[in-house]
Amino acid sequence: MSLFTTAAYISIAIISVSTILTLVRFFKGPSLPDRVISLDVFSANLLAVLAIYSVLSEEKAYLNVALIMSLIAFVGTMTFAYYLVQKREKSKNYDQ
Amino acid sequence: MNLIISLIIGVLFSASLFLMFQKSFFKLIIGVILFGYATTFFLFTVGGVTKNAPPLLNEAAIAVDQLADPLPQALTLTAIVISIGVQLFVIVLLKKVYEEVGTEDLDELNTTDRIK
Amino acid sequence: MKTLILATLLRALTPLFISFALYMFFRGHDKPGGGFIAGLIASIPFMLHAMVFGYERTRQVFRVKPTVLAALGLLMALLSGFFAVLKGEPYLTSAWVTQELPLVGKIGTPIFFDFGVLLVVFGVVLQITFLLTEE
Amino acid sequence: MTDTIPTLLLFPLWVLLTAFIFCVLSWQRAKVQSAIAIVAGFLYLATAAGLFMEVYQNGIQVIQIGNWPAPFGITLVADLLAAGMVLISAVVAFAIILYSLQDLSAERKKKGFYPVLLVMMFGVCGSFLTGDIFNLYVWFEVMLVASFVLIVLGNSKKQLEGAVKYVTLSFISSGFLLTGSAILYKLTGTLNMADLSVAIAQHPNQELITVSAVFFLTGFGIKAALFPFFSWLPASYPTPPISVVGLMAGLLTKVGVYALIRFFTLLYTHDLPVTHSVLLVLAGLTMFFGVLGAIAQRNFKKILSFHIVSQIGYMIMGLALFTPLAIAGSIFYIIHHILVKTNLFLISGIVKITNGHYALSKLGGVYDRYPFVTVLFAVSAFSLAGIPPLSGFWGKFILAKAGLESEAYVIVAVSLLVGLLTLFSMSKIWVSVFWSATPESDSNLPQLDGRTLFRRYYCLLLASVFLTLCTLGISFYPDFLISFSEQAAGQLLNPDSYINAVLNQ
Amino acid sequence: MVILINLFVAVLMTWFTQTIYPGIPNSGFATLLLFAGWNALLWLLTYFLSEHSFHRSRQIGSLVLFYLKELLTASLRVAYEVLTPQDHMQPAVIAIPLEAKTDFEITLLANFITLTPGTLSIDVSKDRKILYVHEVYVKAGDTEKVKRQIKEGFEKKILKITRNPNQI
Amino acid sequence: MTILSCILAVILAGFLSAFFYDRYRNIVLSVVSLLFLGIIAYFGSLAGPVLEGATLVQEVIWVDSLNIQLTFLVDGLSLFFALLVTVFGLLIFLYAHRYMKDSPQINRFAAYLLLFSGAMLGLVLSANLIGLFVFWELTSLSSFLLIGFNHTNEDSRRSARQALLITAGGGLALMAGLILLEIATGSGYNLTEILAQPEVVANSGLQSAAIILIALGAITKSAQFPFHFWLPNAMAAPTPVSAYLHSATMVKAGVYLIFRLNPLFQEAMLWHHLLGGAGALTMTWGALKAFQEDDLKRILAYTTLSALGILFMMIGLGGEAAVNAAMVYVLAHALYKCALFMTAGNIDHQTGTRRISQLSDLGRKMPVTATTVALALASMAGVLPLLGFVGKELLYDALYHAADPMAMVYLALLFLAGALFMAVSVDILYNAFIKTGKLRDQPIREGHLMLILPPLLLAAVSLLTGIAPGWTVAPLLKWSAANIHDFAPSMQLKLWHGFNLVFLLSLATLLSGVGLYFLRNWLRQFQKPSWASADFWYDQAIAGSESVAQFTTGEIQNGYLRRYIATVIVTFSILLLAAMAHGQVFQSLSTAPLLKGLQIYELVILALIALATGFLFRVRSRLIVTATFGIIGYSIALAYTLFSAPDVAITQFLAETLTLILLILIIHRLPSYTLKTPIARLKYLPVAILFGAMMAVTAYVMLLQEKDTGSKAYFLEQSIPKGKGQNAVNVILVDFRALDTLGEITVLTVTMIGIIALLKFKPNNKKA
Amino acid sequence: MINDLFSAAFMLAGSLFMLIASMGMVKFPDFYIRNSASTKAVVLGVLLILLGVGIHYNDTMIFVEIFAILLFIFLIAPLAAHIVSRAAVITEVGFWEKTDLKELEGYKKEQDKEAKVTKVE
Ligand code: NA
Ligand code: NA
Repeated sequence: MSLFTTAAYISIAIISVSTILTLVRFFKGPSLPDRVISLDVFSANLLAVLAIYSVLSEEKAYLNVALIMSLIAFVGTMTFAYYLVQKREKSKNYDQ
Repeated sequence: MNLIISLIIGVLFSASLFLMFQKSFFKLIIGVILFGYATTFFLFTVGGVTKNAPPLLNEAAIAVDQLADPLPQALTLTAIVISIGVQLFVIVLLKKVYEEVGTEDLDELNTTDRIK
Repeated sequence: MKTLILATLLRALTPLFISFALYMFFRGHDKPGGGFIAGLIASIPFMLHAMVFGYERTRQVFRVKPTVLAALGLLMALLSGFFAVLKGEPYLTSAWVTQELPLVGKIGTPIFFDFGVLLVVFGVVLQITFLLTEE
Repeated sequence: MTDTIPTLLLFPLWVLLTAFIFCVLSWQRAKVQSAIAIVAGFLYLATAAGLFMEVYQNGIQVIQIGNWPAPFGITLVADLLAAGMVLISAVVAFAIILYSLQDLSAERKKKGFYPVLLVMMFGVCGSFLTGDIFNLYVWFEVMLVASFVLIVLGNSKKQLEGAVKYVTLSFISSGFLLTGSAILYKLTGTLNMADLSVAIAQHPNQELITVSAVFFLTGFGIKAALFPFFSWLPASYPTPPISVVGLMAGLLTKVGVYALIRFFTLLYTHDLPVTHSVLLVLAGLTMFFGVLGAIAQRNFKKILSFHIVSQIGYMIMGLALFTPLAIAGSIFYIIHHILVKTNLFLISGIVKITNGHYALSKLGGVYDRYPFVTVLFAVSAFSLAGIPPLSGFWGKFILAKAGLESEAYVIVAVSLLVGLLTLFSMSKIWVSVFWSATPESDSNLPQLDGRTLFRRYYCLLLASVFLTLCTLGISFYPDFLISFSEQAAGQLLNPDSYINAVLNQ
Repeated sequence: MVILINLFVAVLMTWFTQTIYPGIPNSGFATLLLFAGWNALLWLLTYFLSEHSFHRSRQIGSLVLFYLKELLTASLRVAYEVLTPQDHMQPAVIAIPLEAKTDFEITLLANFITLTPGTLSIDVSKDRKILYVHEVYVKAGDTEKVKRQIKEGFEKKILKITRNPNQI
Repeated sequence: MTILSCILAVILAGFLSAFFYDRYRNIVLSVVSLLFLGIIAYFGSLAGPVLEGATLVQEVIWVDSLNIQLTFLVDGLSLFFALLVTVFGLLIFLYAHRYMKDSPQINRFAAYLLLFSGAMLGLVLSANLIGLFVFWELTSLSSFLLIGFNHTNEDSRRSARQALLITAGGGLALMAGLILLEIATGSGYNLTEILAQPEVVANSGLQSAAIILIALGAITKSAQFPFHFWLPNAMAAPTPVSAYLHSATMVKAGVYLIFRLNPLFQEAMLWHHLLGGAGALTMTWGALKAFQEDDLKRILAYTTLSALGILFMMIGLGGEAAVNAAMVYVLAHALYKCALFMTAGNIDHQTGTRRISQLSDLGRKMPVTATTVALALASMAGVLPLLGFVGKELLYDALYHAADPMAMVYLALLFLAGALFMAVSVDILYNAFIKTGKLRDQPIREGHLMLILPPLLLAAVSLLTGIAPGWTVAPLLKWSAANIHDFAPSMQLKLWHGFNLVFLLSLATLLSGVGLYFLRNWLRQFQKPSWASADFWYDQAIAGSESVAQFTTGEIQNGYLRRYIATVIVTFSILLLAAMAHGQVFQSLSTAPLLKGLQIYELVILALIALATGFLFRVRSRLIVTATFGIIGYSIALAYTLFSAPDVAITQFLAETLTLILLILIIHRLPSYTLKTPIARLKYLPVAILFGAMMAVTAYVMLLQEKDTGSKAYFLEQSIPKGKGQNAVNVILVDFRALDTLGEITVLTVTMIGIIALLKFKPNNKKA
Repeated sequence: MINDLFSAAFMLAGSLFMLIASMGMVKFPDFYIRNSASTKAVVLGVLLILLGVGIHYNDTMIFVEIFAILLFIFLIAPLAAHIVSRAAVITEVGFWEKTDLKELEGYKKEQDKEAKVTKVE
């Protein structure tokens, strides 16, 4: 195993730990926005894993997957935010 | 690899069924969707899984047996898209059931097939 | 959901998403990508638009009925196979233009077929989102 | 490649999909869609008949889609069974389209009844014609998703409730089909049915083939409403309007049965004592518990729904017995049942118009007021119950003969007992809907006399008459259908012709 | 606009050069260098066509560099915060009065603020005069200092780009 | 062809009546009468050759593929029954024309009656077992329609359904029996051929089953014990129906069948015991019940039971003499019973009641009827010189001379039944006709000529044939009987055999009957308890099967989706386990290397999925469930990437996101969580785990298999040259398997329509 | 070789920033701090890793793609953070107790007014 590969493996290990930590925040919450941003960070972690994995396996195609990931995760986040605002507006209208 | 794949498949199927057995319609739907994921994953892996060799060819011909079998991938793709169709429908069905029946308690959705 | 920042950025993002979708579409035959993926990516900015501005505004911007797009896509996919039938070959036999076009690449009936897929996905996703963001 | 491409195979599919697309393009315009549907229904019938004649005269028709040679591309095959099923489905679809012209509200027509119906037929037709197991899954999904839409179209509380069960169990069944296909592909490296048939026979691990059979048995078993997988059917079929339920009741489960027949004659013949014994047991239980359900019910549509389950048992019985006569019996039974069951539902709809109900206790007086409707019902009902010489009798007779020849006395006894119980529950309908006096009617119910019924709902009656005439045809002149069934069964039991047609084209 | 044309022409020039001279490697850094070179050349040319565009491009470059510096230092501060046990944070929500007027200016400003670790723009007021920002390190409750830093830093640089230099 | 035409013509006449009878009554009547006369004439013309021992066969090709043809056979037996059906049919039609004239549904009545006539004609003439069966069931069906003719009456409906279920149930047994005969002989259901090979049947091993099944058919059809109860209930039918179907013809179908098949089975003890036992019991029981009844029609129904029992008993006894006697008795019974039913109908018609206790003085008020009744009753009781007497003499004679040890028992029972017949006759004649009572001052008179003439005619024939049996009926009956026992004709018919023991027995029967009549009050007090009636048990069986059905269905179809899912899953898992155990798949697992090729990313993905799944069980909020589900979906997408499927991974990412978006868009419309249940319900957890385990094991087993790579190589090699693409997956999607993709986008489009329909449908209350 | 060295360094640095961000996610006391601090460290992490990858491949198209990814990320990441934090403020997700909220009052008033207006409409 070359130095480079070792570094890549270490990076993956680091990101794996990071992913788990992100999930800890996700599970703990407490608020929904917390979970949303941890999901955001989670997808960034996935992106990183994909990018490094692409290097490790010498397969550029995986970078495309990462590219799409970056776009897609954002849409999810947006929708969650949309949910929060809508929910809020609805409940405000109910309150009064 | 085989062990892990089997375990993932097992966990996904168990989880999906477990969700379907809950009282909440919402969880049923998540269970249904997970069931779809589990089956497509099963299709993909059992159909023929290879690591580090996506079926992308270059002009510089690679030895064919080095690459993954493209067919299970194509089938999985088709299956995912079809499942998506069903999933979207089911999700909207959830909304409609809630509006019309006024509950998401599966235990209350038991009238149509009782003897009356 | 209307915020100044979001609205402004969305305007900038829309052409980016669409050109990216076309990029994914045309390279799909050689690299990961293709009709389904491209269709979904292309629909993202409009989905966001509907969420941000509400269905009414989006409908004003987006004149074509998504159902029509979907139906036309299906029709395109269906018809792409007929070229072969006219030539006396089995349905859906592919035919390619021998010359490659710049930027776009090879042109053949499978590309039209895939574009049908794109249109269907695009139309379907938009229609569903529009319905759900409609109050 | 051969000189002439049997493009005839694709005509029904093209007609249906094109009609679907144009219906979607004329969204919200009920009249235009109705017109498209009726034209498409007719063209479908015509092309299906053309295909049938072609297959009947010139043997198995095969087309390799995209000109890719057989085990690699997708192959469409029309053998006698497939062509027959396409034709009968076209007959039923045509009747249903006719019926729906007056049965359905404008709102339902506007919200996609016709396109969805057409696309469902597209799926049904494709399921019959495909020669590729994954492609079969795709066709099944087309059909199923369309049927989901048809089941909920109208959004009534009951429809939605029924749909929940229908959709969930159907989705699970599709899962089994997918996983089963994956296993078969893994074991044999092919998806083409003909190629699979060869590969399975030569496979070293026959026990794993049996394992894959369990997946398909369950998957198709759910779709065919076999015991104990049938619960979705009585839960959902009584809920949508008649135009929908008639079509589904007639056709959809039969597509599952068709697939079972295809798989368990072409592919899974490696371990008959095991696989087909399981089928036989399930067939008996299906018959029995289905008819018990029918006896328990007190609602017109629900009784009819449970009868479907029961009758599926007969079709599987023939398959399980696995003799030429038995399989011919199954095929005959399927075709008979499609006609009769659809018609019964159509008539229940007409009765609903006259009385406003489906509950037996609130129905009555049809015998006196609408003798013509009574005759229509009698033909189908007594046929279903197996009264000779109506078509149901021939089905039961052939199966009983086949069963006795194979010395499967228990299943024959069960089938005869179930026949009696079917008559029992059918006569319950007859007695309470037709013979008993007109109950105190709802004040808001239109008081129709027979003439007005005819004038106002002639399409409904025409559809029913059309199916009744078909039933009478195969009742009094069963020879054509039986000899067709025997030939089809012959093809199924000697798959060499099928395999050669697909692989050596 | 000019910048976009500039970029596009640079792409074409790069492609041309590589096709005409096969000796020039057409991958990776080589291409990038070639592209940068053509870009720089074209940029210098714009000086003669439009001085304004020339300066704007320069200002964009300086904004990017400034941002990257901010990104790095702020990230290091976050790292320090995470890795040390005691916390030095004194968060506050700050209402920054805006000089930026157009949608584009405001958005750009808000985004740059958000992209910098430790700060986060929450919303713009209805009358587009105030930008609400969440700032993690407000030393001794001195919100005015933070406001000044932002206005001096990002806002000024952005406005330089978007507006005619003689307006400022 | 001619015979088939006759049958079809009768049925066609039924259709004509259904449409035109009410408007053109006399025309239809004439047409039908002429038709019947023509048919009678045709059969009469066939009598010539038949009486010389010839048989006539006609065949029409029908279901060639099953080797079932419409074959018809005219020999003595079938000719006799065909004449019976047509002659009586004509008389009944004339009678009914008048009797039913005020019925609003006379069209249907006529149609059913003619349908029945046609079917019955077909039944007795069929020489193909399946043809016979088809007509057999048609008679059951038309009987059902006729019994339920007064369909608004609850009783009629019940009786009709009862008759249908019992006769059709027996019919199913009969069908199985007939198929067994075909399997044993392989003669294309051809009656003549089958009858010619009794030893083949006997040696086939199927004989006993065939006998039981066929006897079951005959017993139910002819209302023999223990299926006798439907016949008295069938009296709910209008009188012409009772006269025709339930005395003279349809109930004789069972008799005809056992007559027909007697040559085949006459060597089998089972055949004799079964029929003889059922017959003797029914005979005795019917006679006893008849004596206890008050309603004229029910009395006649019970005596019919009894008479049918006699016929069964005689076949049970077997032998030439018994068969001869039975054959004569068939005719005698048909004549007198039909006449009696018609007169009972007339009495009902004219007085409004059929109860003997309500009737009186009819002898003076309805003299013709009285004469008819007297003659017919005399025949029934076996009084000299009526045909009934001749028949009874022959019965006694056959029993007395029989070698069968059971014969003496039969004889004793027959004596009892005969005495009871006499008692009943005396009862009717005295109480309704001679005695003076309530009806004395009522203005009662004879009915229309068309009502009184047919029964009178039949009674007269009873007398005529009684006086001169040898000239009138013997020539035909002897051939009929010969066909039954397959011997040369041997019947010798005389009115008077001299003063022998049999005549004394006859005489004693009559005297005992008179004696019994005087004991009637005492005898009638013995009413059987309700549980002893078969009718009671029929009701119990119906109610029982309904409640069993409801219980079972309630359990199976209990409305809970999870139960359905669990059923499917458990069944599947059991089948899979069985398949694996059967194929010894588990053994091969023990040697497989478990951890080969394990990599860290795979573990990470497994951990992610497992963690998220575990968390899924612990949350209630929909939104958190959704987000967690998102994590699972993205992890799976990651897995696809790691396993070399970038296209699939991208699609999975997109699909997951789309699902998330939709879920969120939906959730925010729903009110906040409403269920107040424990977060997770664990009841079905074992099922979930079982299923997961089964799928995991399956996957593991399959992953160990080596794959045939034929198609893989093809796709990869052809992708660039023929598919013009480097991405083999995409080439498969848009070219190799484009049809799949076409289906896939169709599914998407339909989904779209479905969602529009779900969200946009505005239900219209009027036409929901 | 020198490429690999740079590439490895970039990737390692990027992963470390991502790890730090995740640790921050766990450690920081309230949503707003987590959002303003961690998500941005993630951006830096991704930037570094992608650069590392780009250097490794040394391919023009890959650089272009990476440039596209970064462009998207730089456009999208702040947007997402902004949207979510705005939603958090609106739904009244709590601030850390040490946060100075004086200047937020104006915003809250504005929001309440808007809700009322919506209702009247
Ligand atoms: Na693709
Ligand atoms: Na092709």
